[in-house]
Amino acid sequence: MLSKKQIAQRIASEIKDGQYIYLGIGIPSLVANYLPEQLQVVFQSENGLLGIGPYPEKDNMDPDLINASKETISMVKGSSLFDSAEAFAMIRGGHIDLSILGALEVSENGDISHWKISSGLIKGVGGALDLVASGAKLYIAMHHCHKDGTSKLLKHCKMPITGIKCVQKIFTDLGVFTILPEGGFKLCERAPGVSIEEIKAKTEGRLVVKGEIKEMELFDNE
Amino acid sequence: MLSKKQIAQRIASEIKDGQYIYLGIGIPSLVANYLPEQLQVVFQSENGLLGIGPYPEKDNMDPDLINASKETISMVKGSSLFDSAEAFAMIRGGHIDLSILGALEVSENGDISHWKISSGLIKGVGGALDLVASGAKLYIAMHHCHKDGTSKLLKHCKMPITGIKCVQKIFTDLGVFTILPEGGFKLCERAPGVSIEEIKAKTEGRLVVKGEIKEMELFDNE
Amino acid sequence: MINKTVKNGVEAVSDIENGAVLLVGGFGLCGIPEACINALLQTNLKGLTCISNNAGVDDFGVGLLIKQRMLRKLISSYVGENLEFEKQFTTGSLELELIPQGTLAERIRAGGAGIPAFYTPAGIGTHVADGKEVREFDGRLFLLERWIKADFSLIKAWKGDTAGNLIYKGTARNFNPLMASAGKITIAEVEELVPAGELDPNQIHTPGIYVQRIFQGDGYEKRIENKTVSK
Amino acid sequence: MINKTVKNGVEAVSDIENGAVLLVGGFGLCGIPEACINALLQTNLKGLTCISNNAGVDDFGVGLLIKQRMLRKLISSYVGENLEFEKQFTTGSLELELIPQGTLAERIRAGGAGIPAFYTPAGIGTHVADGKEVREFDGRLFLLERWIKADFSLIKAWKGDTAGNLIYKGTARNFNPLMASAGKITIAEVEELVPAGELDPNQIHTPGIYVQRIFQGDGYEKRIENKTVSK
Repeated sequence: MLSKKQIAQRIASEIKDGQYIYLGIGIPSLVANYLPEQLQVVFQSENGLLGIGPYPEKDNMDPDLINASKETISMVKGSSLFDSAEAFAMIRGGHIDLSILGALEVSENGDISHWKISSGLIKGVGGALDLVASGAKLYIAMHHCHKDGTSKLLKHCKMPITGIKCVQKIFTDLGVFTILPEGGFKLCERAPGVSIEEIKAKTEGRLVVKGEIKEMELFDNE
Repeated sequence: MLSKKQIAQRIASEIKDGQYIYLGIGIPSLVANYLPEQLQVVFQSENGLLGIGPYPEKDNMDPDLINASKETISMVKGSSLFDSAEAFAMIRGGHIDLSILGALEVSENGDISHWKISSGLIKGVGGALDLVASGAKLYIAMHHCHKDGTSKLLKHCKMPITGIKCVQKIFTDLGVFTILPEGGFKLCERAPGVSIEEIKAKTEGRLVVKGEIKEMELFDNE
Repeated sequence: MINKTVKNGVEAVSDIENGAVLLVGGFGLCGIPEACINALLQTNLKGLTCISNNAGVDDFGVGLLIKQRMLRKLISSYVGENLEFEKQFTTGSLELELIPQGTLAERIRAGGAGIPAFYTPAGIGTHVADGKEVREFDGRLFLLERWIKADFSLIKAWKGDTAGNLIYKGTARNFNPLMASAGKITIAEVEELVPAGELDPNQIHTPGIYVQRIFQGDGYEKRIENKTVSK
Repeated sequence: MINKTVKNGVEAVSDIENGAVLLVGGFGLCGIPEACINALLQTNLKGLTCISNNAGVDDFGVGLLIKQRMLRKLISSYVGENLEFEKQFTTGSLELELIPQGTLAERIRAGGAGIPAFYTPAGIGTHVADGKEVREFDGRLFLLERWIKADFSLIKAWKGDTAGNLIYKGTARNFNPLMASAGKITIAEVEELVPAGELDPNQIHTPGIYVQRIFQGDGYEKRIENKTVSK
């Protein structure tokens, strides 16, 4: 089973040179830490920044420069700033090459649910609905199961849906999966030491296992 | 009968302090020359400028600073520059207080026709359709009749229409007219020396004359 | 140039009436109109509708208007940081409408730009689509969304001039320029107000035509929600 | 940062194919991509569709592409300054589609912003409305208009950096930023190309994400259509 850090590491190895990328909060936000140095990619923040840099030094925190999680950040060389309409024009218009988001549930036809719910109240939709509907490539990073052990890879989402048929690839602590055009989770790789049987047992939706499924290799780029 | 210059002068006396104004080509463009100095108004250019200044000095012509007639211009203190989508967001969104345009024909219900036609070809629509449809106050400055003597104030427009029910006031060489809600040109003022009979004879659409129609006063603000 | 200057926030908001619809700029606590919010707190206004991407926190930003029970309705994309909101919401004294952030931004932009409605893919297949027209273009499904306009827009910029031209800084720009265009009366507060002519026309983010009132605020707290630093 | 630099106009346009749809920036002769147009003239391309606010004049700007009979169709708001166009139009070798300028701008902006269609009041009651859906919102009538996208956008900016960020000057901005966002491949030519990091992020008009190729042009003529001076 992978740690959150290792899920992020595994996703990082999928990133291609020259991509514009949106990272959601949680595991996705860790991906930036594991990119090979020679890769030139740009991270977008939906509140109006292309080119998110690292967190600032303590003395350089600027209240006028935050990311979508309301954290103080910095810019990189070649950053640009814009308003919220432009930020989502970029997203909706398909200019972002890859979005990496967390999820509460994914269905076997690629639907996704990730409402932010607290004490029974939906407290927000944020920018996720725009992102998942944009047609950009969408990767999901999440634990394979809820804390109570029930699967998050389902036949149908049980919670309210945030996007339909939008997921291309899922990275969990157990393995890597793609969504088949006809529906179903195709197992591509399994985490070191995780058996196909365990994955089968923990996947509620249709799992497709074809040929040999190799254990993933993890490169530590930290 | 008024000269073009005098039509422009008459319109200038209608301008109010604090207005954002669009001036079309021809007689409307002359209006800027006759504004009382104390008036603070701003002229918009649809190609991306608020705050059109006078033509530049000969040595200050900038090919990157033109108006919608492709003439070199200057800016004033407090000017701002923007792109074409923003320029028409401003127009369509009703942020311009007053548009003053020329016209080929106006109908008694406030329709207007002013396609740019040359040798039988419609050569352009430009920004006029957006302007007349914006809901902004629309004044028309034009000669009362075509060169062949036929009226331009009609029951129905004969040429293709560029906007419907959009005209509030018409300033011609013969007088000033408003469009009545129920249709019809209401004569408000007549040009010095022009008789009501002459205006009647030269207006094809329904002319409404009520009470005493005074001769207009012209103040030379040049 | 037309002079839009007013003395301060109190004068700027003085004609806002009970039940008014307000657009309030900012993302989280970044780029919020602190001075206008403080001026509103000095009034007895009730029943306001506030359209703002977030609800602030309990003791700052739009949260202060909620705490003083001035709002009847909140239209936002995310209100997770505000706890007081939850109390009023569950007792039914405060209504909430959640809108996807990009749709919220585009609807406000449409309000300013005279576009009464447009189609967007965001929300297709979700409860956001309930009751809305769905239409296919080029083989994909889209939702019809309407423009948003307001009686007043309260926005915050970095620099402004007396003609109402505005320049924002960093990610404090966010919803402010769109909201500037969608208010019947737009009130802009700035950290530095200069005479018309001192800002480079080429660098202006919000042209003055969208701003009816402008003033220089003071004592900006600019609270940071999550202080994060590199180790 | 991602480096978008190419050598020159010839390299930038080298993969444009016959029949391609091009968005070409500029208003009149102001802010037009002179270097890309010159590079196109060195090709044998045919059957291009050119979407540009104007058609240039007979011997400059888009007019040169018309003169060399490279265009099959022109989509513009006004083509009054071009006489050669008239000749080809009347013999049927060049098609023309006229679009109200504001609608043209908004349709291109929509193409870049992922808005497949929107409603506008422009053209209601005129022949522009022929065949288009008319719909009432809030008691007024509006037309449905579709997005515009292109295979390539050819745009011109004042300054740019290697990451594709652009700053325009004066009214040479016009259609360029919208077109930058609506091209599958956007080629930007600039008067001055600087390394990423030298432009102030707060002053960038077109974020680099919209630009796939950038180069510094040379020998800009910047012809003035109507020289007007104060007496």
